[in-house]
Amino acid sequence: MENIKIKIDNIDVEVAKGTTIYQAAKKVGIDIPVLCYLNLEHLNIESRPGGCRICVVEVEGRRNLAPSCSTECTPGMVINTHNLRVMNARKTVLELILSDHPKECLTCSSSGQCDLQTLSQKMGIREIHAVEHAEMSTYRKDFSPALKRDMDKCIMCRRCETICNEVQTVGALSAVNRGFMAVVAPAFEQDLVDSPCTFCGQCVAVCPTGALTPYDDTQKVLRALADPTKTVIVQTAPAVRAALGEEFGLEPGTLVTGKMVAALRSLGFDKVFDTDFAADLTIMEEGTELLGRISKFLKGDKDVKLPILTSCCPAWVNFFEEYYPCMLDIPSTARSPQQMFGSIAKNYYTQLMGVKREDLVVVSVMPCLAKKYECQREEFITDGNPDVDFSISTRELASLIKSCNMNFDKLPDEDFDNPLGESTGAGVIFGVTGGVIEAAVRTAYEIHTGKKLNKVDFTELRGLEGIRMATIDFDGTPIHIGIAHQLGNARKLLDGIRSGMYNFHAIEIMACPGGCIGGAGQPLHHGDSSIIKARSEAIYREDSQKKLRKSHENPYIIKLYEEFLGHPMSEKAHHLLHTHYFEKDKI
Amino acid sequence: MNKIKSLEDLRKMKQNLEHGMNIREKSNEPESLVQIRVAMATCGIASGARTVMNTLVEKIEKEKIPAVVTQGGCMGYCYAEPTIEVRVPGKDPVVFGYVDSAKAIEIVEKYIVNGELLDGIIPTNYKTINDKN
Amino acid sequence: MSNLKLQECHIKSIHDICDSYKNDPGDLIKILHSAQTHFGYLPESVQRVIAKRLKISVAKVYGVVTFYSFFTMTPKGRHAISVCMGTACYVRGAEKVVDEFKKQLNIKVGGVTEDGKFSLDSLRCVGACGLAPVVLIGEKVYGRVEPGQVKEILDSYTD
Amino acid sequence: MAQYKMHLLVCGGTGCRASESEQIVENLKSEIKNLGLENDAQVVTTGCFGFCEKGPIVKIIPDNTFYTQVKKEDCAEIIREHVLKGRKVSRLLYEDPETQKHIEDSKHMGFYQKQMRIALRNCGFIDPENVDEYIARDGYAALGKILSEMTPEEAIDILKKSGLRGRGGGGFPTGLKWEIASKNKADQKYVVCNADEGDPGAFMDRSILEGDPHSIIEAMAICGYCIGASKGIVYIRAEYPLAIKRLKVAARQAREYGLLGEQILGSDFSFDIELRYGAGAFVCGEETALIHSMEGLRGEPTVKPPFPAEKGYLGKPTNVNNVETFANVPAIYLKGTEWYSSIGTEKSKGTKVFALAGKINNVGLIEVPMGITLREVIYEIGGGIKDGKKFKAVQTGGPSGGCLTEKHLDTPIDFDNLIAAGSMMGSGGMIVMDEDDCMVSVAKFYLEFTVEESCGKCAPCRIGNKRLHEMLEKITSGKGVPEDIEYLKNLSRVIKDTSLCGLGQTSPNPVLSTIENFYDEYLAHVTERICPAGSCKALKLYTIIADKCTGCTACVRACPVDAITGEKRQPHVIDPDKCIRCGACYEKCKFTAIHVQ
Repeated sequence: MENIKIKIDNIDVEVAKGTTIYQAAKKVGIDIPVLCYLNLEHLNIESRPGGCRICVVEVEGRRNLAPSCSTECTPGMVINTHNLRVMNARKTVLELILSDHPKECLTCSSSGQCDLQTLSQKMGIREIHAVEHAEMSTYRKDFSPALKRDMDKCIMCRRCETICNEVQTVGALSAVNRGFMAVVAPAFEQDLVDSPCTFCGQCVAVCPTGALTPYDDTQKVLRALADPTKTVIVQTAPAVRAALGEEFGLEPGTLVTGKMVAALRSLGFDKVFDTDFAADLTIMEEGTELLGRISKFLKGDKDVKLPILTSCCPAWVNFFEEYYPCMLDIPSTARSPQQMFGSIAKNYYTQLMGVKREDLVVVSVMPCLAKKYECQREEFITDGNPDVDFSISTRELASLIKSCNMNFDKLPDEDFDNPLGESTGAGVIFGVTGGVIEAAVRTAYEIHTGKKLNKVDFTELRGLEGIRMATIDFDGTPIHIGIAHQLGNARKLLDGIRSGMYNFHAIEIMACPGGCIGGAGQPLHHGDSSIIKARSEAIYREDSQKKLRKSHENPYIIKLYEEFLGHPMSEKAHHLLHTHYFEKDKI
Repeated sequence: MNKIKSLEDLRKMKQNLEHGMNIREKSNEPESLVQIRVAMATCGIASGARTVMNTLVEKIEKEKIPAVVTQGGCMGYCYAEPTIEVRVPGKDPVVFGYVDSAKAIEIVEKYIVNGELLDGIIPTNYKTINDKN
Repeated sequence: MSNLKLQECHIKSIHDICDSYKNDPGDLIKILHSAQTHFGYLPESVQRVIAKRLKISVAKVYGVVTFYSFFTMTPKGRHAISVCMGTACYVRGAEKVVDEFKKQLNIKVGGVTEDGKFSLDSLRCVGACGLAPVVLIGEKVYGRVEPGQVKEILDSYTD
Repeated sequence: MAQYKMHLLVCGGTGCRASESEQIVENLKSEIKNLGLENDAQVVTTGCFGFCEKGPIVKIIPDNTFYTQVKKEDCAEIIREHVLKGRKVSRLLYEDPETQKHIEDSKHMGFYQKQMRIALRNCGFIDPENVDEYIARDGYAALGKILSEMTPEEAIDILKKSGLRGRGGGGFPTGLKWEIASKNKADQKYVVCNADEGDPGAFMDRSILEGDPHSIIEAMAICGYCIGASKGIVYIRAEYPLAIKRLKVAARQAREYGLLGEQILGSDFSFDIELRYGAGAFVCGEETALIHSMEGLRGEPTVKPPFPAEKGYLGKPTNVNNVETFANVPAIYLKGTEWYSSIGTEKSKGTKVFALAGKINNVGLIEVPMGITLREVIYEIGGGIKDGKKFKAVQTGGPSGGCLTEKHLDTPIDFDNLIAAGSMMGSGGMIVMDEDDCMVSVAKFYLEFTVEESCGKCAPCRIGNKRLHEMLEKITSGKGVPEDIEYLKNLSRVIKDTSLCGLGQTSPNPVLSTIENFYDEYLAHVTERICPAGSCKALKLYTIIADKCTGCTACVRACPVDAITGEKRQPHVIDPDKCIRCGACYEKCKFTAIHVQ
């Protein structure tokens, strides 16, 4: 590769051809501010509309200022990133953006996490000129069960549009209108619930302002906790423990399982349980279903539906209900761990504890926004009482902990309660792409072959590539496995299957980049994808430290089947732990 | 329509077509051309000016003479109709009277092409034909 | 915005339009032109059918419709009035002409009278600058329009 | 072709058709038939003559008689008098505004004397729907010559030497553009003709397409040969139905003659064109936006590089030129680079078409050699300012340009001089303003346009232009303060410096150039709160001259807001705070006692 020599702020830099000014500057420690530019390099996601014009720099000999995010270096370039002309331009443009932005930072739900706010502080904006006659572009607010849209705060960075269309291929959002009223919105500026939105929430995860924020149920949780007639239990998803610490200034990838349990207990939850337990349960059901289908197939049954697709990810479920209505019988019928937990809690745990269903409140802490939508699906509500009452995100839990005056760092490490708090390493890795299928393989292998699996780490299933494929030897039977994360990759994989290009026995799909660890309820990554990588490593670390690493070895799972469910795929299990899918038509 | 198959075909086609357009081309540069005006008022038409005009148009087209034939109103020489005015670039305009087809051809061949003087010139003291309009 | 309940035959004609462009999303703008010619405007229902046929998101279709000023989601009046607001017309008083139309019809630019008879729009340069200010009603061009003539012009439309 | 002694050319451009020129053609034809003159006179519908102010135009060949504002009722007289008897219909002749004399033929009209027609060479001269007439004028000869005698490199070299620069606004050397596109290797390349003329008040591209569509097709084919493209696309405004029709007719004829299609003129070169319609977005004049629009997307520009010559339509190398640029191309190959580069100034060769409009006597479309002065254009071609008013400014370059004043009248017009004077060539709109035009309002008018046409992609253009417009609104409504002028200047410069595409990079020009040239006028608005041109309604101050007021109370009754008070038969007074400046009192007062400032 050819190298190019340039000069940035009087520093000589040598970069490869094709490097942008922004990247070159970063190489020598110059942080040019950006607002619309997004580059999640570990995930191959880039959004570079060149629209905010905050990253402009002066290039000697050029008539106007250059957007550093999208201007490639050319030999001999002399660049100035902070002279008066540049600073004045940058500040004026930022002022312009702020002149069309509500001044309600104190009460904004993104306050403290807002890139625009951070930039204003960095640039030392103290007043916005000529604002008294300035019209603001305003839009109707939109509340969905998972996320809120307040597009008055939109700065047209277009990240959400890129994510929704190019990364997720959902197509719920598009830039609409022109000029001053241009905004990103669903068709006809209708509500998201009426659009094909899957509530994956990745638009929220990349929004630099408070335009797209999660729907927040924490007040309802606080009220339930304060209600003496209610027994309130909580389940925490595997990905939460690998990210929650970031909200308290800990290094990305720090595992905070014990402190999280302590905090939840301190918040007043009667029992602190683990979704990982339900993940183990999912493996029992889904793995059995997988093996059932494979053995039928191997016996020559031509009607059996293969590949089996995982169904843990609620955004993915929404996606195939919307876009692949003809394939509704292919995914596993197993409910997601959140919903399995809710069902077991409301139907089994209530018996165990002798509380009435309506007096038990199940709260889930999830890295995910689609979970908020999932727990409200009709099929998971019995007599008006949902299996999972409220789902709050990792970020919401963090703000609860902060608001309850806890010093998170100083909390002791505590253990989950039993029986629904015990889990294996297989349950833990549900939080990362490839984890569900790896967990399923660990169990299915032993059940299918009747042999003990010595090497439980299937590294061939791990990694952050969007689409991965592997073949696992089930003692002579090759099992073909496909893995995709991000819905656009899922679409590619599915279209490949439909066209006969691929042939798989089982496929795992997660909607979010990196799996649940990259969920939209997690602490914001602000464009730094190395954070997601660190979380993934933390998850595998937790798995490797577990004594038990195969779901079917979880003693409480064994007990649950013995005492209550009978066996996997039993009628009771079918009733409580499985579901069915509906065609949606909102395209 | 037949397809044009080569540059040569195109050039031939152009040559065939340009006749019809010549009159417009010439009107673009009247100063550099011989201008022939035929008096075409009632008296002129009655005396056969239209035939004379047709003859002139055909003649200059045939001989490819850089000339343009226009029509004008009565020049006031009704006794001598049909009359034509000829302006050769660089020379004073000349008016011919009693012009018939044969005379017209003679005017073209002798006066315009060879610059010979002819009979039938009406001595005038007018400046141009237009002043009479 | 007004929607249109589509009949089978409507859907068929939209499909025919899309098919004539081989359902190529690259021809979306041409398809929208044809559909607008057919329906007079581009209601939500029409956009949905087009999106589905071309296998693109309806949000994208809507994004395109709202980008180009030629496309409209509201039906026009029986007589669509367009006042040229190109520079030549502006300098020669087009603004006063628009104001007079607004006053006479009691609608805003972009609006339709209640009886659906007239709609009023402004447009950019029809290229008849010699006749400035210019007003178009349907296909008919009115040149050198003065505010005083507006009532007379409107009265000449009796249906 | 038949031999007619007389050709009656009738303008069939949009402007003249708006005044029923089609009916004129019909009437002329039927009168010719009535008088049995079918073999003598031919009626031809042509493209625009440019003299739109006095349309519809009928021009009689060979004597170049130029009839203006012809009505359908005049046709019989023209045939009977002029065609039959050779007597010109003097009342229809053009009258010189200064001498009030009728001018008999177009050669002597001031409007045409300083013009030089290259791009418009066939407009108003041939029937645009008849390919034979185009061929008779050496049409497709340039293409033929290039295909049989030149390599693409040689052909590009000629264009480079000619000095032709893009006429769409930027002025980029056309030959160089073609060369870049030709050097990028790809399996497919595209030639695009930008006919999305969006500049309000400019209509040269439309006129060329309506008057001489074959020249565009020929030039696009030449470009295709030079850069190695077999496909051409004309991106044309949907609002131009006549141009679309004529282009379609022309393309069909060209295909029938084998001038488009496979193996053109017996060569190995194949080329064809198709049309794409714009849908009303000014920003689509910017080439990357145009390409996105052709792909069925929102017409938003993207950052350059990559330039379309590398990655354009469908990701393939694409050469985009505008209509007027293409219209020059065949002429250059026919007449040679020496001829072409002898016209114009050192760095701007050839001619430029302008749409002359506004407060000027001869509104119309003109083509002049580069280097002509504004004075010549306005006073000699344009016939001076309408109604004998005083010249104030001329706006060139449309919404991207600026206002030039008295002091620029003798500046030779070319790309570089206009930029140096704070304006630009743009696509060629030229709007003349007189003493009654308030320059703050003019800047506001252009900003209103930009605000409406901004695509909204980049922040400075989306929000900045809106803020500029609001500030100008504030000033014209009498609420401005002196600091506002500095604010306007700084904001304008930043918008220019930071906007993504050419639209935003030039949109503040009308503001900056009016501040530069009419600073005092701005100052008057924000300090004394008066509008020197008397155009800003909110800045008019109505007072009653006590000496003249008889106390008749007519004004009191006329005032819609009860702003006028006073005893009967005593002088009245107007409360300026209540007054809404409607002018009703002024109209009612019989004693000229109301004073307007």
